[in-house]
Amino acid sequence: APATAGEKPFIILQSTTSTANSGLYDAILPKFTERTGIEVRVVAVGTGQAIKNARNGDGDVLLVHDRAAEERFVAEGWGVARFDVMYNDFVIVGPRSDPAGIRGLKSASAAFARIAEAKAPFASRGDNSGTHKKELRLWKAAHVDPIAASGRWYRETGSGMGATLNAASAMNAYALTDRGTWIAFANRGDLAILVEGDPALFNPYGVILVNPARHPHVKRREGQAFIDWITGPEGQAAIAAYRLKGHQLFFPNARREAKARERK
Amino acid sequence: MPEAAPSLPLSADRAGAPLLPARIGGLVFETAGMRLLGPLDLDLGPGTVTVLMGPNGAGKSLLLRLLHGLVPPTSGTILWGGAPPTEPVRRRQAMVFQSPVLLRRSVAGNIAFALSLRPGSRVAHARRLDALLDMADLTPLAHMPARRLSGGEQQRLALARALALDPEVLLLDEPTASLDPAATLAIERIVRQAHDRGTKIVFVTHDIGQAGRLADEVVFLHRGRITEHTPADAFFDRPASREARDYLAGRIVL
Amino acid sequence: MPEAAPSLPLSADRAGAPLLPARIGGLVFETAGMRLLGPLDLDLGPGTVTVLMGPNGAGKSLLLRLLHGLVPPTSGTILWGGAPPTEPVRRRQAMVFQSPVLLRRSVAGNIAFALSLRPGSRVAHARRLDALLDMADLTPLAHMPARRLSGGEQQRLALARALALDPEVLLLDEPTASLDPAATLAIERIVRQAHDRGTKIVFVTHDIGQAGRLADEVVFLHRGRITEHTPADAFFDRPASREARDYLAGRIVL
Amino acid sequence: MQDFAEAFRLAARLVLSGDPTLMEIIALSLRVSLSALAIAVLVGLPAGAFLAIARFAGRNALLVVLNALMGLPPVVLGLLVYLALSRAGPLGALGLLYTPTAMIIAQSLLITPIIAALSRQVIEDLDREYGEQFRSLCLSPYRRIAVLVREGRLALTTVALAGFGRAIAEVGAVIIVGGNIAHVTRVMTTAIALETAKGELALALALGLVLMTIALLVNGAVMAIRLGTGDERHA
Amino acid sequence: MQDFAEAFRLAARLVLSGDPTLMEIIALSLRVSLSALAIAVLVGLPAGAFLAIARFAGRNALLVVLNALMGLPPVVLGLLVYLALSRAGPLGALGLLYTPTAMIIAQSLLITPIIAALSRQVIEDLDREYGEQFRSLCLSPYRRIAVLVREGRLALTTVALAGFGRAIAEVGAVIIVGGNIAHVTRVMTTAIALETAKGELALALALGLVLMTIALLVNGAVMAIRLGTGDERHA
Ligand SMILES: Nc1ncnc2c1ncn2[C@@H]1O[C@H](COP(=O)(O)OP(=O)(O)OP(=O)(O)O)[C@@H](O)[C@H]1O
Ligand SMILES: Nc1ncnc2c1ncn2[C@@H]1O[C@H](COP(=O)(O)OP(=O)(O)OP(=O)(O)O)[C@@H](O)[C@H]1O
Ligand SMILES: [Mg+2]
Ligand SMILES: [Mg+2]
Repeated sequence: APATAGEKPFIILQSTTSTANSGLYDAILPKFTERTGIEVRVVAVGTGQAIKNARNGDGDVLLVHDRAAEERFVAEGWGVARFDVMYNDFVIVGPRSDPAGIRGLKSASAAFARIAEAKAPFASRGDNSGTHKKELRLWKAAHVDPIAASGRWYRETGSGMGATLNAASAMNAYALTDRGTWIAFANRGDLAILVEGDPALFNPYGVILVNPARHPHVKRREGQAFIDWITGPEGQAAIAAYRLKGHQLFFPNARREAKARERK
Repeated sequence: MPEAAPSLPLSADRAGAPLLPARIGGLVFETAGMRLLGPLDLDLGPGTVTVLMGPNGAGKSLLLRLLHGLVPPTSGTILWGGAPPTEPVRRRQAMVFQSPVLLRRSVAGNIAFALSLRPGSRVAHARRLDALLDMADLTPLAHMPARRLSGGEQQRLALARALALDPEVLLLDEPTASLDPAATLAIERIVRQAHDRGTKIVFVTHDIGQAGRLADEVVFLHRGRITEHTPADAFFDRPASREARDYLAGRIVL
Repeated sequence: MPEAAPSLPLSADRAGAPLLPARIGGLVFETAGMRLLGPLDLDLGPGTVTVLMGPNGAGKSLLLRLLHGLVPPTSGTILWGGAPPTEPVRRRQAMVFQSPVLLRRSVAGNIAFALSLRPGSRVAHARRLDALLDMADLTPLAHMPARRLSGGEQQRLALARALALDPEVLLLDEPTASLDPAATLAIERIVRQAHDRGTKIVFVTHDIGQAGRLADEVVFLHRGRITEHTPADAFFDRPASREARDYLAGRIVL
Repeated sequence: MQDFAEAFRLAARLVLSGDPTLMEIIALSLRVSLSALAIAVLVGLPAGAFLAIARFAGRNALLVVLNALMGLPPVVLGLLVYLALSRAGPLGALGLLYTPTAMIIAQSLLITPIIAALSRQVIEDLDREYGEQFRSLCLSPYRRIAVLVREGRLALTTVALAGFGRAIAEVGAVIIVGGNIAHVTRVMTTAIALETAKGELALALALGLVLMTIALLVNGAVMAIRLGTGDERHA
Repeated sequence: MQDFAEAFRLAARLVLSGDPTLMEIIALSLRVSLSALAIAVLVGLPAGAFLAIARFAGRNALLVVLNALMGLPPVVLGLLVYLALSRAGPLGALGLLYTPTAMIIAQSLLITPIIAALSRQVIEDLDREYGEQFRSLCLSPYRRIAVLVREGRLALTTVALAGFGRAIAEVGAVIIVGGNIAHVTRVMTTAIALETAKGELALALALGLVLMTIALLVNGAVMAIRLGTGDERHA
């Protein structure tokens, strides 16, 4: 349904907790609203839930970080097209005492192998989120089956990034986290970044307009305006300019052309 | 309590087929395999005050509740002018329970509540409320929380509430048990007046003097059975059943 | 109810300073700015049955509750053998309330509960339980849920429970109001027996005949004040106060 | 430990600063939970009263279901409401998802069984005392319920306060159907969940303190009304 | 809509398959919530009973606090317990965080006020009827409470069921102090939250159905006991 008369036009953005909790949206969305008069209502949930919500038509735009799932979303006709927006990276955090001795390793999978070897506590999100899927790929590369150790040193928290970090902090466990959440995260306890910079830790975000052909009420014009803005010079500059505690969290990487086929 | 209780203004005209005589046939009440009442046959005619007597636990209160349709009989029939005591019949009766159940409101509020269940204008109800309070000698206590009243005051309030319903049949379960002698006599007068205006009275009491003053006929109940049903004079002079004789003499009724 | 109530085996020996005489001085009870009782002076001596009479709402139940220490007086003193009615005193008294408050247990369970509050072996308690059930003529109903009893049966149970406490002072608030004539006489006998064994009795009743049978002395209460406190013979023959005369004659007491 | 101290300081600062965002969140929390409570009382109380006085086949089974519904997890209820209100769902066309209305719906559904089950017990206990008297008076079921509710008002207020507590503390359902959208559907509990996820534990606790203060004020107001009307007098 | 149908199919399949992980989760849910309930009843019921019969300065204020505590958000309580049990916290040395014990602690703390507040009301209403009789009998406060609890057992069972419902449905506190760790502290509600976050709504609903079935069984068992002991007889 179109926005009722008198109400400010708005769109619903289905997105992830990692982006929302980092404060990025608070910083950049007012600029978009100021330019277009369109308010953006962010629903921050797990990537899986965000995609499910978008499939149900409960959002106009989807902005998540699970490339394979995003492309499937578009391929199945739920989304119009996927555009790169930005990326950040994952880091491996762990106790400063580093019982598994991974500090400074260049390879994330090598670090994982050592953690497994040392049977050092590791807090996994265990929630099929983008971060969790990335983590599972790293275990695979390290030739470790962590599930076999589930409930022992391998702890699947089945929770969001923040909750998982809270758990890691309280248990002095290792964890994989996106840098944005980490920098914004206040309850670090004894944890610190131990491994970073491996290209395998690259974490791209994509933005997709929910397909109005499937969900006629989707606000195509406003949604597209948002995608145009965030992938355009102004949005990209805003992303680049966002700093938290002195760190740049997200790196814009939009290209102008669509990555996926558009469907009628 | 005023020496001569004022006669109460009646509310609407009474309507419907007469409730009397009431015919009770083969009445039995059992619970958990125990027979508490019956088998029992009884006719209640109009124009008489029927006093129900009998030892503790004989089933007097239970019989009143059955007559009023509050509990269904296990077997047998109760017919008021041909109809069983379902709502249309019960609405034309009022019962004063052995222990008063008062609402958590003021004294006046309790009577007003009963009045509100009957047709009538606001003004008529207000007038009737005053008359009833006066009758029960509760006017000075009108605004007291009803549950704070003394035992006797509560009993008077329960009676006033029943009269507020302007019933054609009044079932009274030991309504003066906690009353002082003057209040007892006043209540007896009020009951007599109601009777004179055509209200059928069924009155349970252990007070032999009171029974003598009020009763036209006595039904004597013992262990759930009627041992006699006789005109009052006969009953008090020469009771037919040994049970009633023992009862009147203050002897244990076996 | 057995013609001659069996005398109850007593539990432990009585101990402590005597509770009597009780001296009440300048007693006043007010609530919400209303004076319900007093000012009132009264001495209760040992060895007498004191009957408390007075119209409904005079304050009889309230006075009993004050004597028993259930409500604190607004002013004045109540001293039982020199001590106010706090727990040590109250524990040596028992009160039967105007409307019985029974536990949701069996008849026997209610008495057993009271017995459990007093010292004594299991066997002694069991024996006493049987005697009390017999005394109150409740043996056949021992396993009935107490709250299902008839009005009179409940009253008898409440009295049996009070006697289970083996009190030195027994405060009875219209304990026979719902009893049949035989039960009433039986209860009077039991009360007399308790008195003969040294229990101080304070008995509230509206039954003038009963008062005559039981009373050694009568305290007449009217509007919260004592209008007379006289030996029974004197009271019934020639009551000193107009209030008592009116009361006895069944006239409204103004 | 320092978290506790900081939480108190933060809470005081938040409240004293009169931060407009916080005020907005508090206002929405109260609006949602009090509306849900009102609906739950309007529906649950008569339903509970009806169950208290009615006797019919299957009543015991229904009572079991009702009592069990007190254990309905908010997340599950949130999901059910989500599926109903989702664009893909039967009521999607109403566009209610991610609005305060959706949150009110979810919370009412959540606490109605609680109000109904507890009122049922309160009123059934009362009806044991009044039942025969009321049948003697031939009260209509409607009138009978109204009177019983009035007689039991003290206990029923406590029941309502239990429902309010459940609603104001609830996060699982409102976060699913409300979406915790800033300035639109963010309430105290979802804000607390968000700050917790951010690791801002002191801030989360501070918000919790503010929430408890609100709950205290609401309960205090109810107590003041009770005492003021002298309701205890008639008890 | 298809989610509903699928949820039912999934729920049936899950239960029938006797999936060991599911059984483990169900067992832990019951263990945690029933333990918490037992503790809450052991503490909350006597506390409520005490408040019902005691009269002291500040009692009304205490009642307001108690009623308000029914609105304590589980997340806040979870945080408090987390901070206490965390390695850095005062009780960190016990190593209880992320264990079922921690979850039991959190849930007991959560429902104790509910049990206490509702019992207080039930018992106070009863005491209005019995109070003077009990004072006449010089019952010790302990005995008086014991008898009142026995007299009010029907209503108090409903109170306990409300507490059980709150506990079994609760997710906010247990997920923080338990961590929803697979095979260690994962219970039904945290599993439901997880599947929801994954977007596995049908599975989440299926788990919800299983949870409601458990709640029904528990409530049914309680009802059967009530009817069996003929408790209604004495009412
Ligand atoms: N629901 C019940 N279950 C079992 N017994 C019952 C039930 N109701 C009543 N009774 C028993 O039935 C008998 C008759 O009770 P009822 O109240 O009618 O006596 P009553 O004649 O009114 O006695 P009273 O003069 O003492 O008032 C009593 O013995 C009582 O214990
Ligand atoms: N808490 C209270 N608040 C106000 N009035 C009260 C309160 N308690 C008792 N009363 C009033 O005090 C008066 C005395 O009551 P009490 O119960 O002592 O009378 P009583 O002499 O026992 O009468 P009865 O013969 O009817 O039992 C009554 O008029 C009653 O309404
Ligand atoms: Mg009777
Ligand atoms: Mg009295």
